[in-house]
Amino acid sequence: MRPERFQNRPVRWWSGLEWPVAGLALLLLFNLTFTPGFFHLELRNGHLYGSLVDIINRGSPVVILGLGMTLVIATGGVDLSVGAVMAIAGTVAAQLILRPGFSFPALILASLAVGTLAGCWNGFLVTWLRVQPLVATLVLMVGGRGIAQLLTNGQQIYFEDARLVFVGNGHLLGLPFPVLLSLALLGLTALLTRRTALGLFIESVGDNPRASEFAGVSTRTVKFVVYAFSGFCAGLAGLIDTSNIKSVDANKIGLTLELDAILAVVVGGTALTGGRFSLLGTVVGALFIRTLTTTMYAWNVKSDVAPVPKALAIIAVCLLQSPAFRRRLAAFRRASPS
Amino acid sequence: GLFLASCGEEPAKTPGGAAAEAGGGAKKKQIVVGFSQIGAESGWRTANTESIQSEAKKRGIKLLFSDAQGKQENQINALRSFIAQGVDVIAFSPVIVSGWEPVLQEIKKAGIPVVLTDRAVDAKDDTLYATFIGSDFIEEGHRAGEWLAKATGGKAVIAELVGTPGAAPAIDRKKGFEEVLAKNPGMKIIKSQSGDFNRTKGKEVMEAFLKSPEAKQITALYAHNDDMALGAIQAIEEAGLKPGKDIVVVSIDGVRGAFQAMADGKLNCTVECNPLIGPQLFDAVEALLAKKTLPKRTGVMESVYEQSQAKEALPNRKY
Amino acid sequence: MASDASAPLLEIRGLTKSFPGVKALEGVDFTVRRGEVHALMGENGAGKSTLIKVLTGVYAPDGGTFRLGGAVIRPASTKEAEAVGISTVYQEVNLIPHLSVAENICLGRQPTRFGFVDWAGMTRRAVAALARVDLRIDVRRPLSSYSIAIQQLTALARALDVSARLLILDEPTSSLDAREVGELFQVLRKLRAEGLGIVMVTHFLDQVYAIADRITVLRDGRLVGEYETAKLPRMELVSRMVGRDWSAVAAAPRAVAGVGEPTGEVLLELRNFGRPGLVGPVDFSLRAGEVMGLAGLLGSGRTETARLIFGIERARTGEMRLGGRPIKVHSPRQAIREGLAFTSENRKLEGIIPHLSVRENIILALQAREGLLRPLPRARQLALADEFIQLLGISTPGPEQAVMNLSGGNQQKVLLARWLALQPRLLILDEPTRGIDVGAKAEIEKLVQSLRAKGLAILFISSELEEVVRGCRRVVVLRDRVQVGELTGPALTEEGILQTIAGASHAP
Amino acid sequence: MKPPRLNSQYIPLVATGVVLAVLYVTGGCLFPNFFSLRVLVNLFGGNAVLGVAAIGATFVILSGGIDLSVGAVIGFTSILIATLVEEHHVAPLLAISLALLLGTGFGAGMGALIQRFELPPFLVTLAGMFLARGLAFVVRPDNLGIHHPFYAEGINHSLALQLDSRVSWPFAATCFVALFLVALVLAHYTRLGRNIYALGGDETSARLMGLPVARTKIATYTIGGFCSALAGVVYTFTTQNGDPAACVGKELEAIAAVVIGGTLLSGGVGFVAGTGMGVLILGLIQTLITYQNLNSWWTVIVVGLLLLLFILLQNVVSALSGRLDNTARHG
Ligand SMILES: Nc1ncnc2c1ncn2[C@@H]1O[C@H](COP(=O)(O)OP(=O)(O)OP(=O)(O)O)[C@@H](O)[C@H]1O
Ligand SMILES: Nc1ncnc2c1ncn2[C@@H]1O[C@H](COP(=O)(O)OP(=O)(O)OP(=O)(O)O)[C@@H](O)[C@H]1O
Ligand SMILES: [Mg+2]
Ligand SMILES: [Mg+2]
Repeated sequence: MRPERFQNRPVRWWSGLEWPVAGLALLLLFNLTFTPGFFHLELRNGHLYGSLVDIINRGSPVVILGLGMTLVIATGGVDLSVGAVMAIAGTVAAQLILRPGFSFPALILASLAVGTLAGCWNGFLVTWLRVQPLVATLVLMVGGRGIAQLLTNGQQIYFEDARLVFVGNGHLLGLPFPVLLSLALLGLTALLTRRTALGLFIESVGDNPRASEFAGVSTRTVKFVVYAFSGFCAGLAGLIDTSNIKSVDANKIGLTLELDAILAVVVGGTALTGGRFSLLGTVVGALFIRTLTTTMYAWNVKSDVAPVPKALAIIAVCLLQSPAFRRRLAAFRRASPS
Repeated sequence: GLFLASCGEEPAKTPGGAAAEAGGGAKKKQIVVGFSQIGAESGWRTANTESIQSEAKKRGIKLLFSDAQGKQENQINALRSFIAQGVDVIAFSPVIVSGWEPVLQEIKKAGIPVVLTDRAVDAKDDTLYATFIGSDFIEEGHRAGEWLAKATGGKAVIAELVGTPGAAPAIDRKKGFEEVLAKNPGMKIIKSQSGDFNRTKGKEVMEAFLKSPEAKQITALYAHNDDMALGAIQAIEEAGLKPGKDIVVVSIDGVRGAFQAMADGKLNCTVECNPLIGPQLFDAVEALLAKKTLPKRTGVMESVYEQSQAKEALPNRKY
Repeated sequence: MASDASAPLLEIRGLTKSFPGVKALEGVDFTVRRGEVHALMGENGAGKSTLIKVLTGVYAPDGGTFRLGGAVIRPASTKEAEAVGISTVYQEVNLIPHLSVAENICLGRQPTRFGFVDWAGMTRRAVAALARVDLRIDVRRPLSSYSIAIQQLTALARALDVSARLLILDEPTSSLDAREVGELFQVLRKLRAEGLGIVMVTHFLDQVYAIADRITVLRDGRLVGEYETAKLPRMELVSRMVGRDWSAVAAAPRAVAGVGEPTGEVLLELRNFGRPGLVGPVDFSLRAGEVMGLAGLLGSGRTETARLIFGIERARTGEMRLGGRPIKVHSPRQAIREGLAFTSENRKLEGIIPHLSVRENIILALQAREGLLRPLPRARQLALADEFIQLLGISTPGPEQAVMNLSGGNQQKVLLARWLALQPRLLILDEPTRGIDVGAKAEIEKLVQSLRAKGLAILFISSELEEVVRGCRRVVVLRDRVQVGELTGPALTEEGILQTIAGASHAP
Repeated sequence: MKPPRLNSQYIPLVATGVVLAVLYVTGGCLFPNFFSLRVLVNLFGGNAVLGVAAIGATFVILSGGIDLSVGAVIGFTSILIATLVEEHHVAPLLAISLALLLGTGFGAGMGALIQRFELPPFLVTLAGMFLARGLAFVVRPDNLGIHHPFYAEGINHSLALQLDSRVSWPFAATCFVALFLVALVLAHYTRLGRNIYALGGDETSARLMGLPVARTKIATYTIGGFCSALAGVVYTFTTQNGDPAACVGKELEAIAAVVIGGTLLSGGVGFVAGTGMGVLILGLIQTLITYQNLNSWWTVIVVGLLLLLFILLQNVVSALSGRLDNTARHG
């Protein structure tokens, strides 16, 4: 057969990004025209201040969770436990900071380690015990908050330690620190997946686990690593959220954030069935979801009905991305003039 | 019928007597109470649970405690299993106000008296329960409103952080507060949004308020609970304003964090909502078993705290 | 032919279909008559499967018309195609593995009683349907508990279970052995006599000449011509298919025959090797620079033997030595590190990574061996991909095309490339030529020989005895999951193998 | 072939049954009056909402999909019925029919999106969950008791079966059992049911086999939507109440019940009967925990661990049965 045109273009980091970006742009355009002051930026106390900053700042935990979630989803799994893991990691940090004489770096390491450990537990269930990911992570989602409460004995903990408060509230180079953290994590993840063979292995395992196994890819290791990494991300997000409100409340922190993270991944163009993934897509997806929320605050949409526009926007973006939808649209356009 | 409250030091013996009177011949029978709690969703709730559990232990009452994790279905199932276990009294804090008639009727059929705590139920037939012990959320809203009216001389542009949509405290605290506003034309709410009773959302929503074009007008903040107020205070600080001065902050609950914030001058007032109802609850239980009739409604000891009282009260706060 | 020329059963005119980047079919005409077996031939990627899928409503055509029995049809789904009397068995087995054999045969048209599925009736009907293809198995067991061959026969039984006018078989014999092919043809002849039109896609020339009445040849998505089998010599057919003079390609096969004793050292030794309940014991050894065949009927345990060696399944008895060293292989990963390579017979499930590109599929095993932290530089990846696309003649728009968009045969070549890129010591090929066209088959045979010449040890599993005899110096024969003989030298003929399989005490 | 052996596919189902029995007997040995009629009735009555929802989820999961909108649809249905009956004085039966119709249509809509535009079910039903929950709050932001005589007397007295002087079998439990029986027939004795299995087994193959894939897929989500709405109706029966925030997270419980019942989340394998037992197992676990008087955070941890234990047990049993199967075939 003679190819009509050569598809010799490798999959680049930006491919598939056009639709999520279009969705985000559309939303921003809406705000530009209808929401006064949405794009207003100013320098207050030496750092940037405005709705846009809020979006990237408050979006950081979702970006961070989303990066871990992207890899998990790319292997054909899902991690429902991230919200609960945030609670555990946050609790550990808050408890340690109140303990006099505990060194701060050790504290950070400890809470990240706890998150990673929780991820390892998920990975253990999924790989060694072959529990389906949805169920395996459901276990920790259900039980995780219980563990966090066990640690705090059900109490809320408040703290004022400047170093810990900085993690979620500080500014560097005029930007909120969480934003810098999520950028750093994006860089790290990209490096980890694209500068090593991990990305290839993740995609192949997600696409066809048996064939990958036969080709010598250790599917267990790959899956274990992504769950552990997702746990690490959840730990980091938990740290940020805890620090952000200078307290930990095991019941509320990260509640339903796992859904936002999954949405971010999907809106970003990574298929839930596994295989190809896009990190930048996830970032765009997270920003999209966050912009939506901020828009609704700005419009004073009551939070109980806020899910309605959110649902509609998500369906719209996913329709735009769906090849089937575009096919049908094209067919419709072709049919209508005649 | 609350005479037992005065027994202070030696509560453990008296109830034994009361139970013995009630049970006639069965002298050694331990009182068994089934209590279904809403959940452990906040520090306030934990303090509430803790108060009930420790009081039961103190009085030698066997407490069957069940946690509904915020779900009415779970709570109904728990109540049913209390019937099956044949407890002497059933007490519970209903998750929501309506939807209790069928199960309360079952309990009534089984001849077990019911004590409601913390939240009331909406039942046409008020013989379905013996008494309700708890705060009056509307009254709390009133008090917050009245304090604010007094503090600002009846002139305030208010941002409101509402509780979880549909929850009784959120509905009633809004209602009580608005009743006060109706009497004070100088006070109006210009921003109102749910912060879901938690700090993160409280902070987030306040951030959004402060970025709206009307932000400059806001002079006061009314939060349906302390957690949201504490989150919002951070947002106010980050916007370069002084909470407690540029924006007057009033909230409800009276948790320790709120007292700390008042001591720091960032929060102006908190209306107490007292979770420590254990003693009152078991007084009522014992009275019921002694076949005494109770008033349908028993209030809880509560007050309003301002900055001036904060430093002094702080060390005594249990929750 | 002449008898029934008046009214063709199926008439396709000007069929066109393209995929992103590929014109799969361009203005193809195709005619099938009543009571004939019509072979559809062409190289890998010529468009045979696509033609069938368009005809049966799986893909929508870009242009062209279909007439069935004179009436214009435009099936939009397999169901609609079936309703007008077109029944199909697709190239890859397309059934539901978890459901029982009976359900797989009757799904969508179960016998019902008062509107409810009649399970007993269904079992009876399935048994009857399978009897038509001479298969007697427990139809209540899940399909997945049976071999690919049985699954394919089940698919055929399903296709025959409706009153079809036109039966389409896309490579129905690729996983059948000689006896089963014979039986299948028996069935087909009977159906032909009943007036059915039968379209058969196959790469086996013998089979074409054994059963087909007419042949249509496609090349590069275009029609080359329609011929009567009797009037088209084999060489002619092959030249039409490959579009060049056949003699150049045909030179390959016999080249193997004259090879002498392999001089390499013994690489693989199996002693009493097996796993009770699965396969074995088997005993044989394989030298570097030698091609050894593994022959037997379907289900005789050839695939299992290969899987034991490669560590997919763990051996329980006996020992395996590699390069003189005793070794226990417990995973494919380890096997690869030891220099082993294995192409599975199940391309769809165990071979391709469908959404990844040709390049990524080719380098995957190599990268896995190199490890996580030593990614192959992009230039090296591309060089490898280009090299193998060239070497194996993989027909693809480029190295970045997703493998799932390649035709079946080209996917097989990509898999071969994956393993060759490893430069293994021992290469296990399980049905490497299944679904590959003559030209490519010859290429692969040639390649096997050149790899052998470079000192590779090759274990060659194939259901085509001719191929085994032609390419191997020694053949181990399995029957009922145990080794029953080993043939070399003059004894190594198709007849010899068949006799050993049949149980004549001819083998040492 | 000759002697009818236990088909390996049924082994997970048997395992589920064994665990159910063990749990029940354990409870009886540990606690007095656990074997009472009341506990048994409570088990069915108290889990009727979950049961109805889980049966819907079974079909969706069998088809290889997932439905996250269950809890939200229950909330929407209940508040819709309550508002219609109490505030607009619509006849209860009419309100219930309307709610069922809306829920079924909602399911069909999601199915159509999933099918026609090839969107992932996880995503569409997640959006469905947001939508239904939001709409529930639009209908009415707070809960509302239903005091109509149809509920107060009809459902709770006339339609309940008096078993003895103190215990009666609630109508909600009757709904659960009836739906269960219908679902059994639907899954195993209708073409639609078998097509759902085929769809979950391998969609491409199902299409090539000429099965009506599109119709089946939409039908599956329609069944799911109907069951969710019916669960909402049953919810109003058990509580005489409508609540827009009702049953948050019920979908996860339903999925857990389905999985415990031996249905594979990947689709194509499973049993309605297993789901029925899974629901009872979840109910028993909850009852046992209440009886055991555990602290709240322990409750969630224990539920998590039990869920895990259960899945593992099933994996072990299936693995063992698989081996059994192999030896049976070859040996
Ligand atoms: N879904 C698809 N998307 C893109 N390209 C496709 C698709 N299906 C087939 N093709 C391309 O169309 C061409 C014809 O493929 P087809 O499967 O019809 O070949 P074939 O004749 O059946 O070959 P084989 O003998 O190898 O099975 C090939 O180049 C293939 O890559
Ligand atoms: N006649 C049969 N009845 C039941 N199961 C069978 C039968 N033949 C094969 N199997 C099963 O099919 C599986 C695959 O065996 P397979 O037929 O692939 O072996 P093989 O010797 O490699 O044959 P081939 O490679 O030609 O397919 C085995 O697990 C076996 O249990
Ligand atoms: Mg083909
Ligand atoms: Mg084989």
